[in-house]
Amino acid sequence: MEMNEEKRRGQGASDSEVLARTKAVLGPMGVMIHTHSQHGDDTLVAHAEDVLKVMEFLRDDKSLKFDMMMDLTVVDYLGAEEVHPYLKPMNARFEVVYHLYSVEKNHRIRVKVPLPEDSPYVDSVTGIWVGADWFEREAWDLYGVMFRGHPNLKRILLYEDFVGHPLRKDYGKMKRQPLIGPVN
Amino acid sequence: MKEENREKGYDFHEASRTETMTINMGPSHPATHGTVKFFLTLDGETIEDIDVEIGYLHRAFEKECEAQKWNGVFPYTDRLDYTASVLNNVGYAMAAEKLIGIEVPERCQYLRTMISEMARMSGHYTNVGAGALELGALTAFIYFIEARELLWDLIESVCGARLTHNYVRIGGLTNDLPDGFRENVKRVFAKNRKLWDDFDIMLTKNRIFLDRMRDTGGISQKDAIAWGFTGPCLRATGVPYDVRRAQPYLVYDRMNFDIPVGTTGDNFDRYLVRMEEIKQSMSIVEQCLAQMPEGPINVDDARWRMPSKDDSSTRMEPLIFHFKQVIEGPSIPVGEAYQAVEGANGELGYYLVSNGGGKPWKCRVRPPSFALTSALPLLVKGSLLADLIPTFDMINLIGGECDR
Amino acid sequence: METVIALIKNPMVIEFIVTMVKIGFIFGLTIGFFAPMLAWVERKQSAVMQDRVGANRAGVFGFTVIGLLHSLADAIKLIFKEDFIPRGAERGLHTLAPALAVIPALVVFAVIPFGGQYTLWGLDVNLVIADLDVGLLYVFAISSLATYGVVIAGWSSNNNWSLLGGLRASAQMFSYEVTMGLTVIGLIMYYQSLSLVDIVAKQENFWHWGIIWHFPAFVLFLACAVAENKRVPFDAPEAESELVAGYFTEYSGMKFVMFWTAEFIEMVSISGMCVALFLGGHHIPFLTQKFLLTALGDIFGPDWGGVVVMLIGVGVFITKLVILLVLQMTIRWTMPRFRYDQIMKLGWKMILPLSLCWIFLVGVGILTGVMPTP
Amino acid sequence: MAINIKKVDRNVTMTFLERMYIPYMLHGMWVAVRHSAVNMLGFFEEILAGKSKRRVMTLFYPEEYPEIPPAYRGKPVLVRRDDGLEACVACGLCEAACPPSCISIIGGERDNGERFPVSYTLDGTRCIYCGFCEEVCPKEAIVMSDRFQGLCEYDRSKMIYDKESLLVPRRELQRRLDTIRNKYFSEERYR
Repeated sequence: MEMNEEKRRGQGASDSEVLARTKAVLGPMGVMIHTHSQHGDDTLVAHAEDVLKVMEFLRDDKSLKFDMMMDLTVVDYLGAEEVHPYLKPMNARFEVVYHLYSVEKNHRIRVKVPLPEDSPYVDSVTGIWVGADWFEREAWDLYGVMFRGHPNLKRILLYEDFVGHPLRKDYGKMKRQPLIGPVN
Repeated sequence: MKEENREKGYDFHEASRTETMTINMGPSHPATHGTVKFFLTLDGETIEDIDVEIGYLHRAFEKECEAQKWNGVFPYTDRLDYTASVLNNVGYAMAAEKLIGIEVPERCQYLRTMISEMARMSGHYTNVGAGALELGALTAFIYFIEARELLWDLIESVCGARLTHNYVRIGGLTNDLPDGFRENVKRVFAKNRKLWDDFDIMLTKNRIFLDRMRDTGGISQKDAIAWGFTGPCLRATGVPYDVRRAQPYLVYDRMNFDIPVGTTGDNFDRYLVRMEEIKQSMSIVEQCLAQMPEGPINVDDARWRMPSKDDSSTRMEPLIFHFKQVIEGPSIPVGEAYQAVEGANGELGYYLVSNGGGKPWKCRVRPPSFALTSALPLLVKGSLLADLIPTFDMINLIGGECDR
Repeated sequence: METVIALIKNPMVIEFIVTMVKIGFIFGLTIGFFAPMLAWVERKQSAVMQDRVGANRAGVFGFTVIGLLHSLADAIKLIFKEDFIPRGAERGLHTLAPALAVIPALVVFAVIPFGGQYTLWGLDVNLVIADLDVGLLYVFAISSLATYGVVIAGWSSNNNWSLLGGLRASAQMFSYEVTMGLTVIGLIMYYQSLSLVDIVAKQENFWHWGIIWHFPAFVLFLACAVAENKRVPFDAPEAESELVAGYFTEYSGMKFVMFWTAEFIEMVSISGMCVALFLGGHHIPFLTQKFLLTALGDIFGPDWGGVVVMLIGVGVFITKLVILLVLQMTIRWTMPRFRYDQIMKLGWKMILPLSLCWIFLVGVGILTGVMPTP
Repeated sequence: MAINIKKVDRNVTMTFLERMYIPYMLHGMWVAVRHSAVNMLGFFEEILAGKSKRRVMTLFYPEEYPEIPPAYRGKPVLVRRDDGLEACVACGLCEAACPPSCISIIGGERDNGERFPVSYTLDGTRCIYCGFCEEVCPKEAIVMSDRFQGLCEYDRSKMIYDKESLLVPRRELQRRLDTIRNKYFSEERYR
């Protein structure tokens, strides 16, 4: 059993090195709110305004080289703010979660950006990773998080005349949409 | 010459200007064997612009999971990549176990590895067979469908269903191997290897197939990484990234297999990589069967699994716990975890967030074909309409997985 | 009663009756026998090749006759299917197109000899409907008419996909007629005649069969013929994966059947041409007509002997036909499809130059006497 | 335990034979012809020596019945005990565990105090045959039989199964009950 324990801790390069590197550089810039390494996933929480700065650093830094954005999603913490300590003080409700991976260095990082309820805006990272285009459109479509600077931010999974953003916690599971007839 | 014409006011360019034709391809077009719609602007036969529209098979997977208990999510994960359902089950189960921090016993790890590789074979059979079908090689397609049928009968004898396997649970599996399974595997794999050779003879060296597949839908390594390519399409460009090798999980680090890697990243490389992976998966399944130890298939800790029927039908506490477990669902500790598994199309990631209740707070699937399809315009713009078909096949968009 | 007998004796009427019988035989052979049979062969052969059983359910009182009745069931079903003309389609042209596709395929048979010349009861019978001395030119002229049917079908169905299919089909058929013509010129120089009847007559000796000395031309001719008929691997016009079903997407019921039978009949006519040009028509490899007539003459008597030899000749012709059909069917099920521009490139840049070189070689061969002309 | 990388042969420079279409097309056609020859032989052998010799993999479905593995999850049915009553005690666990929630039970008590389901409806139109009901049932009362025929009807209301249409005597389900007992009960395997 213990061999697996160590294996899961040491996923890829020694992660403390990844977090240490990010803390060393980003710390003084006052960008980071919190970092943790739960279950072996290194996580970095950053302010919404500095997303582009953090992401460019993570991609261009020689020892990190996060050249692939694996996944981008949004978590709605309405009613579960106590899951993360830093959410309550910032009265943040949404949290945009980026999962990055470095093909060369074979290590991962999760960057989280808490967003308040009334102004869920964050800069789009399509400039850094082209693949983020559709992920951001899906985040807008299902959660209603706006990405400034996105080439064409429109719904991707749902039809254009869908009202509301279904994956928000206040969107009831049994909620019905108004029926839309054929256009012509 | 041009000046005189211009003085006379005659502009050849204007006279010979052709208009583009816009065509709707899909959502129920024979080539889009998932439900996806291409809005094509054609100049004659060359594709000037293509707008991919997905979402026709969106069944609100995440919203459904948030209303289900942790164990009730498994039938929904079956229906993501329905050509290789167990891979999704294994991915979700491992993400949940990572969130809890438990490790399943040895035999269960071997069983999960084996059934994942069988599901990967089924996924590749469907994809490569459909790729050959779209190019007209009907007999080759039927050979791979026959191989898949035999494989599905094997999976059915283990999981209980051919397509929606629903075989894995948090902390273990539903049942163990049926008896006579090893002989069946030997018989079926012998036949499948013969069918693999037939398919290979008919297509791999056939110049018509080569001309159609080669130098179409290519992508460079840099672009592939930028667009988030993973799986066979990324390995076709030469990047040897495979989650089983980069970050081994289950017992892949005890297996002895190769990762096929292409060179230029066009359709023919993707085809060859998938064909080679079928053979590698077969050898992994055989190695698993050989090294599989005896022992329990479920984790020993009673909190995370259904108590054994002996206890719950004889002693009081397990029965009460059984009722609590079924009605409220296992209460998984607060936290978040991301676990990546090598799916049939690429890295299949599960990001689970729990706030301590019996229901997942957030159950996000990282769909590999989502990123691949977003790059389709880059692969196809400027090429012929007929090249869109093999490119779209080799990207292997599975409607269920991409639209969730 | 006497006028009727007088009428029959009159040579014009006999000639008319004999031609009608021949036309009836050809019609019966192609539409009556081969079209349904080929539909059955396509199902059964593809099934057996793909480890399955194929058609075996349609049956009368439990007799399924290994699936033969499926073609009958198809015909009946398609007769009663709704004959749908899409909105905004050109009604007139939409119904005209299938006819334009079927007629050329049928009419090509007029020139193909399916047997030899025999004198039965003082009546000399020549088993070809029209013994034209420009047979080959007639064949190419007629087969180029089929292109009209396809283009009109594509354009008139008011559907983007069928328009694309129609354009592709016309370009392909047009360019492969040119190459088909060129591949056959070598034979014409070899047999010094355009009439198919003469060509077949000259192939009585096995060593003068077209395939012996003109094997490359045979292969090229077959490739062009398959392309002309838009069968796999040249079926870009009706590539179901790309263009839904090409030019006959909007056709249903009997009009669809006409396109379908046009394809089968064209397959049969191509094989008939191949047999006549390259495989020695009704001749059996090492048995000359004279030997057959004398041998069977004394068994059955001169006239009946002639009839038996005629039947054997027609039988041999049909077996060679079937062999070529099965070959085309096997190609149909094993080959992937060319891309449209590759078909064009193959036609113009590969088969055309090859056939030109072959013509040159045949010319050199005949002049230097290396190639013995019959 | 090496996981090494294997370069895939791209066959960039085609040999002359490959550049000429014909040779490898014939090789492909030979594969298809070989399959058809073997299958035709299989047909004749089948006439002579019976079904086992048939090479083709198709099963003549209505006439021949596919052999169903023990783990197969078919139509969920209620077990009728030997004394004619249903084994179910209306505890409602299957109702709670069913993902598409297609089971609805109204429980009641017999005069001898034994609980039983007054009405047990299973909505066949929503059931996804996932086998959760069988897994959670403490009394082995609901079981996934190996029936796969007659599951769909032309009229939805016929697919709402009530208690009577679900009950199946225990004898017919013995094979499945043994598999479950083997699956969940066996002490050493499950511990």
